[in-house]
Amino acid sequence: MRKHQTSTQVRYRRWGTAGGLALAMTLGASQAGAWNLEDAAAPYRGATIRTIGESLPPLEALAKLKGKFEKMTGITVEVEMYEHSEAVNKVMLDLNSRRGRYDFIIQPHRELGRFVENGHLVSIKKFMDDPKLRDPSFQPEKVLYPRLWKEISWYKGKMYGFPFTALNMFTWYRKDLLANPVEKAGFRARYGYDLGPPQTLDQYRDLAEWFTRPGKGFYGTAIQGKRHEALWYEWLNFLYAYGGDMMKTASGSECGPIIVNSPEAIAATEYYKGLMKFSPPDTLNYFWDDVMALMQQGKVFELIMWDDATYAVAVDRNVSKVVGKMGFAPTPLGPAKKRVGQVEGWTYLIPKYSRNQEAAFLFIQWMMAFDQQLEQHLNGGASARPDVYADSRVQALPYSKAAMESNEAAIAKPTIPASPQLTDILVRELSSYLAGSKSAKAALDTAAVEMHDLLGDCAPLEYPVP
Amino acid sequence: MSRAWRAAMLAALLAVLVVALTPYVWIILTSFKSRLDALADHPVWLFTPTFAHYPKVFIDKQYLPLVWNSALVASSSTVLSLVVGAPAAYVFARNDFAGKEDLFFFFLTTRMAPPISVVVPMFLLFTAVGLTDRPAAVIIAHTSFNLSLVVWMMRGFFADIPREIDEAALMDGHGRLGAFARVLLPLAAPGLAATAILCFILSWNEFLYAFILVAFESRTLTVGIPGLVTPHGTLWGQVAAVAVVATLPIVIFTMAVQRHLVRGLTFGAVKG
Amino acid sequence: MRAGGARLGAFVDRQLSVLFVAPAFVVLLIILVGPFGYMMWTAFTDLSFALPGHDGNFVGFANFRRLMHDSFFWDSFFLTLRFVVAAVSIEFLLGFAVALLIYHQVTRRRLVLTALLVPMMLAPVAVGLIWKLLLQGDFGMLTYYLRAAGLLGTDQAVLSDAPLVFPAIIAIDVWEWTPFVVLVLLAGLMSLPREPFEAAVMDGANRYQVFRDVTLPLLRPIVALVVLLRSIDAFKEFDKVFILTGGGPGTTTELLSIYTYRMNFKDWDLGYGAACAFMVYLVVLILCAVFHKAVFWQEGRVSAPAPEPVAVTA
Amino acid sequence: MAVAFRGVSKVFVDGTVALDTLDLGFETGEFVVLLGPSGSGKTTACRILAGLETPSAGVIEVDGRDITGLPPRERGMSMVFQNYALYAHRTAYQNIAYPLRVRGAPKADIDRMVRAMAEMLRIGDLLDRRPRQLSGGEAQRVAVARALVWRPDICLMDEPLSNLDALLRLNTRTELKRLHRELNTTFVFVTHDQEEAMSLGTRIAVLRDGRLVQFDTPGRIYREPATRFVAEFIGRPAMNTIDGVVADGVFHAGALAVPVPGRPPGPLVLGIRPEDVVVTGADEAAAIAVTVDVVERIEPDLLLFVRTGEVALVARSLGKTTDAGPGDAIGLALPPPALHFFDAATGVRLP
Repeated sequence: MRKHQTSTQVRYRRWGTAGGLALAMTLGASQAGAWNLEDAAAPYRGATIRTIGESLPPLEALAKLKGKFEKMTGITVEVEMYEHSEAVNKVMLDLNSRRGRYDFIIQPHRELGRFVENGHLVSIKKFMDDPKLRDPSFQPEKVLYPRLWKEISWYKGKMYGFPFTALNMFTWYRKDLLANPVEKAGFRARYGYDLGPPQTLDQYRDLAEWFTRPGKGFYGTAIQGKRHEALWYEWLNFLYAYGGDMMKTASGSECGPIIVNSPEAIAATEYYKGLMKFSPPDTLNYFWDDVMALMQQGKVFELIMWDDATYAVAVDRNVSKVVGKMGFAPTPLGPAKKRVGQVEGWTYLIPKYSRNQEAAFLFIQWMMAFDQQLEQHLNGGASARPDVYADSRVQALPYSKAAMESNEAAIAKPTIPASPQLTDILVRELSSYLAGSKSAKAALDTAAVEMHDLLGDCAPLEYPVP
Repeated sequence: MSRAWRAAMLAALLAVLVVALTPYVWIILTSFKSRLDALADHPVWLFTPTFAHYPKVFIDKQYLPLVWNSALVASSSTVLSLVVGAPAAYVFARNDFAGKEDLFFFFLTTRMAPPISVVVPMFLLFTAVGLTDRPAAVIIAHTSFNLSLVVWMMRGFFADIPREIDEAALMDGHGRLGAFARVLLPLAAPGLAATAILCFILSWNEFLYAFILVAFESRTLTVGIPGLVTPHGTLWGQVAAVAVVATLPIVIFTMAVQRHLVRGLTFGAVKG
Repeated sequence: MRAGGARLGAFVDRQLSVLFVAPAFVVLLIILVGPFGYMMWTAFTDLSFALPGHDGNFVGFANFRRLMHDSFFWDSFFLTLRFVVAAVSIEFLLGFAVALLIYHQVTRRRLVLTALLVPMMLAPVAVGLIWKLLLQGDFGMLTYYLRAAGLLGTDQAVLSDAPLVFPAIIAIDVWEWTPFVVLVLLAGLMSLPREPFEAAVMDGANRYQVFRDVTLPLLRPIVALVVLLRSIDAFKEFDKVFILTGGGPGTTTELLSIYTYRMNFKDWDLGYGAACAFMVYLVVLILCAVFHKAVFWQEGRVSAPAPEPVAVTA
Repeated sequence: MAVAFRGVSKVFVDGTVALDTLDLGFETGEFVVLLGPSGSGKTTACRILAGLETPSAGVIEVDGRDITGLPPRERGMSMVFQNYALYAHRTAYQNIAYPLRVRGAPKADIDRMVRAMAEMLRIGDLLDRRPRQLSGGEAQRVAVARALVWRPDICLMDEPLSNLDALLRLNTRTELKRLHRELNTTFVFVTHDQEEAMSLGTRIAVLRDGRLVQFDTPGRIYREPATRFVAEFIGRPAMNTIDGVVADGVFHAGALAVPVPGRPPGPLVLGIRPEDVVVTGADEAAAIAVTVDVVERIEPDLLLFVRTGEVALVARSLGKTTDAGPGDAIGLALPPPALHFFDAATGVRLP
């Protein structure tokens, strides 16, 4: 039987009585100033906590920062870095075998449903309520983007962690080309309006068309058309811009009517495929890695790309030819006429089977503090703290404004247990559509039916398939 | 054979070699290219080499221990497969017993099991007995698929050694075990070498079992490769560096026992 | 019967066959009855790591019924069959040709062979990445030369063009595994006795006839061996195709292994994944059993003289 | 050291009966030859003695001790194989030294014994070679050296000469005899060649269809073959055996009539060795008139293949000459003391 033990049960065992808890809370509230990490960590001195995450700059930054924490607390932190899906698979196996290798895990938030519904996680509320552990100066409800935190680290109204990265996608474009007078004149003549950053999807397409010059090996855009999650992520931007969604729900942890085959979704998908004309020939073999390389090589005008990849294009001269030439903006407005972004992120979580949950919590809490968040962000992270974006060093980054705007407009995506399966279905169908083997409607209808089969009654088809 | 015919054959062979080797040469070159050179839109054959990728991946990213892990796993599973498999192959070659062919076929079927489905149950069972995360887990897993190869190949080698050799060894004062270990095995050495290479290659390069069953600190080089494919770009230089280093031991090993490889595979060269 | 120390030795000698086969048998049995048996059991349950409440309850043949109507599974199935047949037959024909080339090109045989084996020595994961690099549509070296040679349109890229992808992964498999076929066939060629060839030449056979009537029949067991080994492995092909295409575009390269991978490692629908795997295993097993009985073992019997009668007729 | 087969049978898994209750015993120092055609069970008997096969029934005794269950290494026997079974990966020296090494002889002794044995077999200069560099005869000597170097009680040889050419075979035969005399080891020698058997054996065991037919010295086997089979198997050319019927003290076979006084009437097989047949003139009264078919002159031998009616005979005259040619009529005499008689049904020798 997999039932999740409530967090308080564990707590009682630790503190003995409910009275002890109440007392501790009172003390915590009244003596806020007295808390310090060294004392809080004293009981766990000598412990080793292990984590796992995707091999990316923010995790590398964490691995560099942890030394400070280790020195202060005497707790050793081990970090395992894997490729995206490897990191997920390792955790799935660890949790399902209940062996507790990892004391805390850093996982894509879409896995939350699987973890929570199968009872693998501990709600961090009990640590937050524990004055011995909780740093009173850490007020997540105040310092984090509330919506991002709720979507990335909460499930069905319970908190399970904090965002490790709050990722988003926005528009990348070559602002240097926009300033070129020849381009300006030509564009004006052809489209009847001034050349400028893409504000709407129509402009986005016009720009893509205008700058597509295969003879020179230069293309308007590049879509991430490989049969890979990247395709789905990219497509979501257009889906949202058209006012579509996968399901009609208020939050990711809910199940609701399936609207993935709505007219808006079909239109968005057709628009999306329309961009293929302005993409390099190999576009159906691209995922984030490849379009990134294209931009670095200066071979493409605009992309919709990840904020945490921006650094390597906009700042790092070792790998990018276009440093200083890049402009950034939120995704263009579509027929829905409202700013959209997507909630995506990796989140800190604490497995039930961890034997060092308290120490893990202390480390996570420490990592969420401003100094660490800033450091991590500057090293290629994507913090969920608005105050980090307000820092002057962050403001100096060319893409900070676009990232902030996108974060504020972020739309939740499913985190229910079946959500990775939903993704998989859509990736396959979208890929089939892009490859030309079926129409957008047929592909989305197939996806809708399969999603319904998977989710059952909680997800009726809003647009029935004959 | 006419001169033209000979030249044509030589040309064909050369073409085959070029096709076989060019991708590898390219990856060697890539391991010394800067990212901009690696991603240039014209193939770059001449460039200023950078030696940054090797230290970056093996020192900074600490991939060096992975070479040792790979070596440990591959050599242990090879030795284990041979130790367990060669005696069985000998019996299959020498003895007749009811159901022998069926048992032999049973040995082979284990190779047909799809690893993608076997690996999760294997993980759970190994976890239950506390084997997971230890190199032993993946060594056992690799042994399971190499064993059938050993039994299959070594049976042929033993069958080609005349039976009288066993008997001569018995008459010379060995027990059957001694005859096998001291006389038959040395005679089958070329076959053992050939089999060992194939086992080693398979184990060294294997990904799935090695990834699922082994802990981060003892993961093998092959498991480390996908970690270099990041949303921030595939680190081609580092991937290439790892690929080059990963093939080195195998190439060296193969060269070392090259002489035996073909001879060993000739299923009959040991007759003396 | 006799005193102590020798007793163990005597026991070892008497039970040698059992002692020799037992460890291998036990190891394989553990692997089979353990993980493999577990997998087979799973195929009859609803075990899922993703969905709550699917804790491995017995569901009878439900997974198999679902399988029967799963068009994606069957598409993958026939795609895999096509892949195996195409890849293995090309590897075999090409491998045979190259083996003959090397066989007749007497000098430096060893050097040539070692060089030729390089593709086989690379990890399949690395092979996938190398070919991704070569075939990349913008900066791929091979793409560049294919376009320069006019074999590929400037608006085309091998791995993005649905009709090209499947042949491409076959070609890459051929690149990777033909060396293995060459190696084994060359070994076979070198082990053949001279006499039948000389006899055939004396009988007036030309080169082609010698090949058809002598070489091929003599090599039959080895040919069978290499075809069988390659087929089994081709059926399990995963690493490089997954890295190269992920099964796409669409489902054009979704081999069974990739499909099963999705079931197991994306959906974590282990019960259904196990049913798929079980099906695959069954098919491979039947094919191999038929093949084994039909070709390989018959030959083995003939080439290895039955031992016991020999002793009688001395 | 007395060796005894007691009721030894061997039935193979496929049902072939290789040995059928073999009883055979011999003493130390003998040169015993197991002789028989293919399938007679001689090799099986040898291998059972060596311990390479387990009998299906019966026991092997050495000096009265049952050794049936002993592994080969504990039997004090060595063996020379038909194809020599040299270890291809070792030099001749290492091959010869091997049984000593396995048996834990001190290094110095090994070297001395190997060299002595190599000297005895005249292969002292071949010791560094590997088996593939040796000729058939040389390899054979190495195999023999390996079998004898550690002075086993019994040395078994399974058709060791059959892969050698004729001359080498003759030389090796003499060599083996010399070795046997010098070493005083018991030799058990398996062959299908009666000439080898006759020249080598102190005693010959003739086997047929898994049964022992006769076990005796070469002389007695030649002079008093126990059965018609032995009579025909031993001696070249083979003994003349004629199926006929006795009536009134005379043996009749077609046109042939031989007086056999005292023989009871009925079917009988009459045998006579070719050299016992006396050639006379055609006109002599007592002679049997025959026609010459073929004359073979293998100096100093002379073989006359003759016939009378349906009956064919071979006569062998040593050192004599004759003018007779094909088609000539000559006379033969069959001296009564030289006649052998066998039961027509069982083939057993009759007194």
